[in-house]
Amino acid sequence: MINIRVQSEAFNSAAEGENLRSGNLDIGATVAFTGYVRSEENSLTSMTLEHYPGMTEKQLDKIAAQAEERWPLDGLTIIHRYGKLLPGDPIVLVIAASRHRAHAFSAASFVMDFLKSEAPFWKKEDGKDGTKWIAAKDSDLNALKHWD
Amino acid sequence: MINIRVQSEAFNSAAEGENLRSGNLDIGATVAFTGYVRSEENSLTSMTLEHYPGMTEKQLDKIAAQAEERWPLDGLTIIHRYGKLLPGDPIVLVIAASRHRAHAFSAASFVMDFLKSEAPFWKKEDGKDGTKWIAAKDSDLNALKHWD
Amino acid sequence: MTLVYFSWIRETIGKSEEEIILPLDVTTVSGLIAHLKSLGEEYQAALAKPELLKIAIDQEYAGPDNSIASASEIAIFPPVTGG
Amino acid sequence: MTLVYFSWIRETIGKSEEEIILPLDVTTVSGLIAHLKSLGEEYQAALAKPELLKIAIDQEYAGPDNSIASASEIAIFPPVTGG
Repeated sequence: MINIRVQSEAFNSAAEGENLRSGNLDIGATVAFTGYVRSEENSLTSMTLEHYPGMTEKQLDKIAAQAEERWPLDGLTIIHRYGKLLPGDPIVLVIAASRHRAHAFSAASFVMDFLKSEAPFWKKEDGKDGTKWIAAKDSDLNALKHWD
Repeated sequence: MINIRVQSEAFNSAAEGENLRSGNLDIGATVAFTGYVRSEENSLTSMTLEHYPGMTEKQLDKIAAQAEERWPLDGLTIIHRYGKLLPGDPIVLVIAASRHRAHAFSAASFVMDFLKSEAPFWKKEDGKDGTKWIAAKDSDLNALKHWD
Repeated sequence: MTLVYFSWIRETIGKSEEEIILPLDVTTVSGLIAHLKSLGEEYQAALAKPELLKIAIDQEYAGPDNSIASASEIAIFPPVTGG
Repeated sequence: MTLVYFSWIRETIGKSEEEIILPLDVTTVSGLIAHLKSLGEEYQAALAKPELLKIAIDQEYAGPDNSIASASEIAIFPPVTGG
């Protein structure tokens, strides 16, 4: 089961995990990654996430399909929010379910690495230094090399 | 913050995640691993987990301290259940919180690998083939080599 | 052909999308970028640094040499920063 | 000295713990195992395969050559299977 959603509303990670497992007793492990809006030293007032409707879902579908090809998964959920978010708010949830833990860890980590570099989202920060678009990080591009 | 508990009761992973973050706006990522009682083809009726009270907590403390030494974590939760569990029941929860996702993934995965090989728990299965103690897996011992 | 812009490229150009009719000799992504830069200062500013431009043709990533002949929607945006 | 047993070792020996007074020449983990095997069939059966025995002295893992001189609690159990 692959669940992909792009939404402005918050998500409930426990309910999403239950929904993903949905009584499948083959599942031995889930790994749930949640990303949050950070605010070091209260530097941030809010964050606004823009995305490219249509392409976002296509890219997430493609990343999920690649993860399912690489590891024997019993389920994969990807939820990413857009719009205005506050410090501490959850941004993204990825849950991978598998028989064995190593596959669940690898799949969730793989999805996050590719999502960071390929899903068309852009973050704009409002903070004490004014408003600025966040620049992409080299470390996120480098993270893809692990998966070659 | 390190939270370690060994208990017979179920846990609430969402509440544990909130408790671990507890308003720390430096946290950018949490990785939550949950392990479940599997039952392939309904082979299992129930599972009973025995442990070594006192030593279990000591070993988990030690593993958590090693994880905190290796990665800059903002929090780590380890909850492991004992007693009688049914197919689909959650057994273990590990949540690692960090500024950056790679550290949270590594720490949660490290804790699970060492917990599997060093925390004194033993699983006994009741199923259609009778009652048997589960044998340790070579794959779990091999998993430790990743961390040398 | 529809062009769509995101993030600071959208803000610098001053619109989120536009319909455009291209000269016949503009057939590739890099040709399109060069053509847009001829349309005014706001395009020049937005498209100045090629390493900060990502292109999608009909919602699939494309490189500078890709043909735009059969494209119906081309997106131009900076490197992504979600997650 | 207290001995504690877990999992199928506990079941095979037939008790979860016992107090024991050791001969003076039993000073190491391997000596303890050899001594226990002399106490009866149930010990022989439980302790037959050294590769299936894990030992903890006062709740810390120990190897066959470790001294048990200052131990107050020694645990014997099979390889762990939690998680």
